[in-house]
Amino acid sequence: MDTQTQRKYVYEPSKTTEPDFPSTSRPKGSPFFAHLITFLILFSLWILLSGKFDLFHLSLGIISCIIITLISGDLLFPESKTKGLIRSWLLFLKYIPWLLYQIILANLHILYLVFHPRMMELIDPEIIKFQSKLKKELSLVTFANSITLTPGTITVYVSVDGNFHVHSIDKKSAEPLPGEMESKVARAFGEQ
Amino acid sequence: MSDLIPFIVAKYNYWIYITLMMIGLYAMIAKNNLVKKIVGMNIFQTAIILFYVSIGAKKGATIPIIEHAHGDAHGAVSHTIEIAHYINPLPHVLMLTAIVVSVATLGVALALAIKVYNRHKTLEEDEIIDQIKGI
Amino acid sequence: MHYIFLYTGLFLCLLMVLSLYRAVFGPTVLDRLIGANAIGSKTVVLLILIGLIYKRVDMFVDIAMAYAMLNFIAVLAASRYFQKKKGLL
Amino acid sequence: MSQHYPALLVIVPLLSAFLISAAGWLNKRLCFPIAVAALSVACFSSVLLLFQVLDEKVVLYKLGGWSPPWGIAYSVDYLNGLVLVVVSVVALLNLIATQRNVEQEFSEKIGAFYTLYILFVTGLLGIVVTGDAFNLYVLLEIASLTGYGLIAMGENRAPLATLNYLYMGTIGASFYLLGIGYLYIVTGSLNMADISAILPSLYHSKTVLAAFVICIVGVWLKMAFFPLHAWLPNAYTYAPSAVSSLIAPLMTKVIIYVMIRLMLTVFTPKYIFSTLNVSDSIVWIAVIAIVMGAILALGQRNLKKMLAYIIVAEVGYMVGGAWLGNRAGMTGAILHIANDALMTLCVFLVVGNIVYKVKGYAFEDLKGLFRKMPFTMGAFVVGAMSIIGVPPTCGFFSKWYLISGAIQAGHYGFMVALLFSSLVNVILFFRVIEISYYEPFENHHGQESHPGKIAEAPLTMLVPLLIVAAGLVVVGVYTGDIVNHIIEFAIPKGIV
Amino acid sequence: MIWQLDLAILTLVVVCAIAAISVKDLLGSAILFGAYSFMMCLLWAIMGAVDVAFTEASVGAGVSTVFFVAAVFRSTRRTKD
Amino acid sequence: METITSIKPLLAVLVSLCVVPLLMSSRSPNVREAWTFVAASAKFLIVASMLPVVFNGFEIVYTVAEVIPGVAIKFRVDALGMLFALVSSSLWIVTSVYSIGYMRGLKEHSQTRYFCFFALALSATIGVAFSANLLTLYLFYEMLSFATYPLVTHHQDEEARSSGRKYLLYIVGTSIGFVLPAMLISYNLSGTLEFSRQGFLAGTGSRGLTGVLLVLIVFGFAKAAIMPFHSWLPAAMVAPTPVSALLHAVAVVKVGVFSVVRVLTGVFGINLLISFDFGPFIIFVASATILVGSFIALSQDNLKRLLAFSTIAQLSYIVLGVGLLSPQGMTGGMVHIAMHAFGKITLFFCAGAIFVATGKRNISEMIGIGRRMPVTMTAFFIASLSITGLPPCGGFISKWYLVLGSLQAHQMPVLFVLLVSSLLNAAYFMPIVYKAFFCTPQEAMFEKGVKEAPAFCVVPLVITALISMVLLFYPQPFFGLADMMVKSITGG
Amino acid sequence: MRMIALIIIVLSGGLLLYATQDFPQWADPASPASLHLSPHYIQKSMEETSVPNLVTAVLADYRGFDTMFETTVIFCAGVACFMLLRISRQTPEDRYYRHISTGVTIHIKDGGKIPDKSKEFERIDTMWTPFDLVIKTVCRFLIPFIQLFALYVIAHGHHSPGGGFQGGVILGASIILLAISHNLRTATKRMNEKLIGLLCVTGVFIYAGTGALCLLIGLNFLDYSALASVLFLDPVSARSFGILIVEIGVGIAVMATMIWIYNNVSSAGKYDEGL
Amino acid sequence: MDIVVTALLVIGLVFFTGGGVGILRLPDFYTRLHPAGKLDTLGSLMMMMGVAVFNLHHFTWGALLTSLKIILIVVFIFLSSPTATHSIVDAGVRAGLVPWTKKERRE
Repeated sequence: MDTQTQRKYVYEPSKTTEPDFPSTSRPKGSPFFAHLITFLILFSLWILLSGKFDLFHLSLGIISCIIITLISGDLLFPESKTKGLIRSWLLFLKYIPWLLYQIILANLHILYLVFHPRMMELIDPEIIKFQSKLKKELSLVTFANSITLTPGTITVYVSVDGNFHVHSIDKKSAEPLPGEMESKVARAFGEQ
Repeated sequence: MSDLIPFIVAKYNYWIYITLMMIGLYAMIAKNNLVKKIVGMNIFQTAIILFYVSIGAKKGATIPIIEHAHGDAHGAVSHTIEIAHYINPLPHVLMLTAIVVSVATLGVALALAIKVYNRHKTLEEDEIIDQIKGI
Repeated sequence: MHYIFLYTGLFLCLLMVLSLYRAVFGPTVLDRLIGANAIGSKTVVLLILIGLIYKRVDMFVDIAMAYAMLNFIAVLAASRYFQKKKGLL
Repeated sequence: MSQHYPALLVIVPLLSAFLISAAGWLNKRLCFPIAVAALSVACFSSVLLLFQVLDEKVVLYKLGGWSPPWGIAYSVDYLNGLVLVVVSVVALLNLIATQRNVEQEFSEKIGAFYTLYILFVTGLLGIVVTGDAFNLYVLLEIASLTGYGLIAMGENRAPLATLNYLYMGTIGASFYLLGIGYLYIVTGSLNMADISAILPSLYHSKTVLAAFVICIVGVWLKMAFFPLHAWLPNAYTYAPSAVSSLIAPLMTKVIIYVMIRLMLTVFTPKYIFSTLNVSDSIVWIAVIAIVMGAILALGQRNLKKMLAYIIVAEVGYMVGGAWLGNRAGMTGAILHIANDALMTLCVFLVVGNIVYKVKGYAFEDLKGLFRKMPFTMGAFVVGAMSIIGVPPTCGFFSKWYLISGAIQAGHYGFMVALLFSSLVNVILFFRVIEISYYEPFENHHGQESHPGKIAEAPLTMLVPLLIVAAGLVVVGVYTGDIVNHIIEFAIPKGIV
Repeated sequence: MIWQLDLAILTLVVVCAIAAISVKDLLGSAILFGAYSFMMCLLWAIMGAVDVAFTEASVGAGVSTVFFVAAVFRSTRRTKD
Repeated sequence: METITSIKPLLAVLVSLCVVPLLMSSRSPNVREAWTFVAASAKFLIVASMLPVVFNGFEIVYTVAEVIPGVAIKFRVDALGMLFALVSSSLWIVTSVYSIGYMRGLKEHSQTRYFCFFALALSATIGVAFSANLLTLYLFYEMLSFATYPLVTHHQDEEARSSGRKYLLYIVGTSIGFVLPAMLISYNLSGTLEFSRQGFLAGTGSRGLTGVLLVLIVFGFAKAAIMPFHSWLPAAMVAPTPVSALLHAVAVVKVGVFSVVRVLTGVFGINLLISFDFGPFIIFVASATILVGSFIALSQDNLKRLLAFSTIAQLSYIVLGVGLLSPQGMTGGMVHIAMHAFGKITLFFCAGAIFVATGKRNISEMIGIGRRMPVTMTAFFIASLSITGLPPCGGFISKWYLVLGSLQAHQMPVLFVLLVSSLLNAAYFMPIVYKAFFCTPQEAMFEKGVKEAPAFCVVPLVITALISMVLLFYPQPFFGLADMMVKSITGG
Repeated sequence: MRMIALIIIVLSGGLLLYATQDFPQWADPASPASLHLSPHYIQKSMEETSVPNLVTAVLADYRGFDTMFETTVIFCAGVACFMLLRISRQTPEDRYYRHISTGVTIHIKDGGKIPDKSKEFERIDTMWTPFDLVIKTVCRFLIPFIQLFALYVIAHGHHSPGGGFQGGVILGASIILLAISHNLRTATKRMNEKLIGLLCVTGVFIYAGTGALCLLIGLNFLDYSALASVLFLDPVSARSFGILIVEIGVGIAVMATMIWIYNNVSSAGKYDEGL
Repeated sequence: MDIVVTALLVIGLVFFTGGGVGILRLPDFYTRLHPAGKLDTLGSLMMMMGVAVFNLHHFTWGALLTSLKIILIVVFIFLSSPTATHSIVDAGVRAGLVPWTKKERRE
């Protein structure tokens, strides 16, 4: 890289509000139901991991799950909102196959790029910025990770209010953003 | 050629462990940076662990966890256990301990390095010695 | 089948060399980090393959899982460095 | 309960270290009493254990109920019975004597300090008592890690010195581990007695030779034997006084015990002295160690550093004595472990008292101390006498055996080196004594000074010091009993 | 034991070790050390030492690299050699 | 010879050791001095109570602890030890009294320390006297070296520092460098260190090795001030005079000589020395020291230094006596321990008394002092006669026996040496006495105000002067003890 | 220095290479190491301890004493790091606070203080950076699962690789992950220093205490079969159970120590804001 | 069955190869992250799937659980890999690495 033409990419984290996790994570409403769900999720995971169904190991599992629920249950469901949880999950599951498909496409694209003899001419990296309509933290994160997984794009920066910076490897990858994916994510998290 | 491979295989682990160990030792003696020395120290220790684990390896044996252990409460195993079927567990046990020791040493060494840095604002040994002599 | 796994593993080792090249000669630290991360992801697969070769996959899955988790932590820690300390050097 | 002494010796301090650590978070005042109680129990059981050994020759304790080659066993014979008593007594005395220093220097982290202290002692006791080669490594690491933590709390250059110590110590311990691995690869065993039983058929194996060399070099690194001593002086000098008076007497001595244990029990004396033909050259290295230690000590202008170099020389004494290959030399080496522990404790406790009162230990800080702290300096003189080797202090007798061994082995170089080092010690110590005797007291560190007044250290520091000083003479007078009833049996019959 | 893999990984390990001590940047050294311990973990898995491999995986990847980075974070990355 | 086990020797050693804590704790000088006096008397009484036993031909033995197989810390009271112990313990009483006067008269500092170490030094001296083997002897020898260091350097000034350094270097250096290896080698040769009548080295080593050991031992006990290891002695004269008196005329130097004698007789044995023909060597060394020491003494102006060189010369008489290897020579040498002690201590006392009274140290400043301090100078005169070896003083006896011994041994050069040295003695003592008494009033350097030193100073020196006169007529018990000893070692 | 190092490594490497000549072949089933002690372990441990994982059986039972000290080593390291780095006395220094809803940073000099538990203000330091949304959220989800996995590893040490140490490290790593993805204060609020210290002790104490309990019951130290009389089990199961208890102790101790070391190292003892 | 497994493995290997080559060939840090982040993830997915399928060869409940565990690992990788990629790229931006672009090169 030529030092004379080197220009620093200036990065300015926005000064706007970012709800901080520990101070906002105080549970509102009854935490019991949230804890129960946490416990059930964890316990199912335990069974999956353990593969032993005798009383001893199950009781160990119950104890472990209770411990985890107590010490870090609030990490899983900071808002203690449990309404509509199952529905949103189902929606999310619907989103996954599409995502996988996109991922495979993306990978084939990258694979093509990588093995192309004149790769340097094909690629044209740039950083694009756009504003997302998504509001929820979770959907933003899902969107960001989806972007990272799919065609030639990596989320560089995402702020709470949906300000995205995305690095794309070529023009073709950058075009569809935010596009279809955003709406799919929004649908999965019930924002539309 | 057909003789060479068994010959190499028979001792390759030991040669490599010596190489690694010497790399670590060289770093510990010759490197000037304190954290580099700590890296060297860890390489040195892993080399020894490699040596021990190589001792334990056994041709045609599987990992030292009893298969199909249908032992009842009294621990009586329903079928006899072939010695040749399981890898020698003892070196593994020893090396678990050694790994733990190396982590503990690493923690203390890094704490010390930070302490040195806080005092001298550098991690280069010669610069620190110059500072000490200068005062 | 045994040999397929073995040669797959060997091929993965070969691929590791590529990542290792980046990790060793990467011009910046972050390139090294990419290399290390890539080695890590190959390692997870290799562990499972070794399990298959030993015919004891159930024992190796745990290791692979722990590996996946902790590799993630290490990468996060290394990149977190740059969030707090500005500048590449 | 009597069959559990070997375990209690280690377990009681270990458990109490945890209690102290908890007390450090809950109620700091409990730390010291628990520590004293724990070490008293350890002391008590070590003495009882020694008596048990005198009756039964070897006390074997199977940990976990597994018999030796498979499980870990503690085996206490005459050799470690003696060293155990020394370690626990020295640790206890130092604990009491340095209480004030610790309060002065570590008021914030007293819990952590005593935890590390007791764990250090636990590690040493464990090293001495264990009969398993790998267990020894783990305990060695405990002693080393706690040692690093303790030493690094000293002033200015301590962290750097400790870091160097850590590098060297780790190399040493790893070498030891590697040597044990080499033994394991040819014998398949980790129990010391078991290894030595298997070894005779392997005397000419290259692996055993390498194992021996690696083990010994590792142990030498840890004990700061001459060419490998570079870490020791700084580490001991910059350590806090309460720590240097613990580590200086015990660490190197226990490692020398390990060396002797390796020589006598693991690699049998026959292998060491007959099959290998290296004892002569090692004694020559010891000669160089002694001479260099003495000469380097001459160049120091700082009491602690001078003492540290003297320790380097003393290590040469013991290694040389052990490698002379005859009974007298070995007796001298073993006896010197006990004696050197006591006399080093004595002089380092004096340094502790001086630091407590004067806040310094450079030669300039010592001016006029005879007038200011007559009892402390009196004890210093006794310690100095012992290090010089003046009868009836114990240092003389171990030197006697060492020189006697040198003469019997026809190794006059070693004899000359010992005498030379004695003479240099005279110069070293009398230089210190002159400074503190002739020069008027000067106020260096901004304290109230009353030049004429006696300002002794508090009684809790003084009494243990005087006990140690008296102990030097008492042990000296009873050397004959120690040798006849303990050390005589500690050395295998094979060594003539 | 799987000697083919063993040979391959052993060779890589040496490269990694040499790189880790010769990189002129402590953070890079820490990262390479992490990679080194990945390979060590593999090596032990290859030799059938599952528990050791597990320990190395958890320690090498999760803890010691993090410690290294933390220490470098609290001191400096600069190194002359 | 029969032996009796008794704790008395140990008591004799310990009595002054026990008094040290008492001394340290007592604040008032009176109490302190009283304790010193009590201890001194007790010690003398204990020693004296053993005298009849020894005269009856018994040996008193007491073993404290066996420190090394075959070697114990052990006391044995035989004739030679008794002789030496008697001299030193009796002189401690006198010196204590004198110290009181001297120290108080000069208002010295740190008197507590002074008396403590004095007591320690005496313990060590008695210990040397009663030691039954070389190890015990060495132990107390070293103890004495270190106990006297604070006494030598009592003034804590630059001069004291340098001479203290010299003192230690010579004494400790030789004992560690020479005696210790010699002791170890002989232990390894013979397996024992016990003094025996024939010498335990007899028949164990070659002539060369024995010769090396002999050299190591003769020069190793540097307290005996045999040249060339003598120069600590003049340097040590910076000490307060009672110290010089007791320690450098009696305890320290005599311990050195005593050790040499003890080793020559008890370790090597007379027969061995004769058969290997080592006598001439000892005689040569001793004679050289005598002559050179006397010549140097001639040129001294400082009185104490003069006395120091005189001591160097006189000590070698004792070695010479033993080196003659003839019974009468040996008797003479041993008796000389006592005779010289009484004479020399008087001289030192006198020098101290002069210093207390006038503050003068140099001979050239003492002209006419006899007029002002007649008692002191009379005593000085008597003592100098004794040292020169003239009647009516005790010194005559020892010198007479030396002459007889040299005749017996057919060593004519020794006669010559003795003659010359006597002349020299007279040459350096007599002018002092002459100038002190016989000078014109114009030459006299003292005002009327100068008088005798305090009674605490004068009485002891009078006593010792009288004793040294009495010894000519009643040389018992010293002569008897020496005789017994010689008979026992020569098997006569 | 470089020359010396080269000489040393050539010498020692030469020695080691020389010694390899006499080594048994790699992975030789007939090597002494595989024939002397290990057959007993392989054949007997299942019936003596009823633990299929031989490594766990040997680690926690046959050589349980080693493992106890191994845990102690970790504990030592924790205490040593604490001792070395912790700066306990907080001098009144500049403090930075951040108003959470507006993001305004307040700098307070000379010891002025806003309570740490304020709802509106949050204490930060000069190195503060805003949380990365993606990392934060993903880690929040992952941590409970990592912890569960860790506990699974501890609990299943008998049957599959793993055990107290590995589980403890992973458990510790999960808290470290929390500290990395959020900040150190978040982690220390969840698990404060005193709790860590006490957990550390508790873990080791469980181990050594189990051993001591065996001794008090009347058998040798760490002889878990003594627990049979307390737990109403047969000796073999008691051994298995004892191993589990011990593993839990190891897990707790290792977890706490790892967090402790990380906290101290990453904040250089100030406990303000870590990596 | 074996064919499916082999195919999955080979496809995974192809992706991995792409990742490796991409890491080597691409010009700068940001672009290298694309293959590293994506191809490796998909490669592991494929290979893990292959292994999971192979594991069900001899169907037992235990084998099923193992396969599920393998899939759990895949899920985990899918969660963590983009996050790791994101954090690395974020680090690169904060460290001030200039992204390589074609325009700059032409100028």
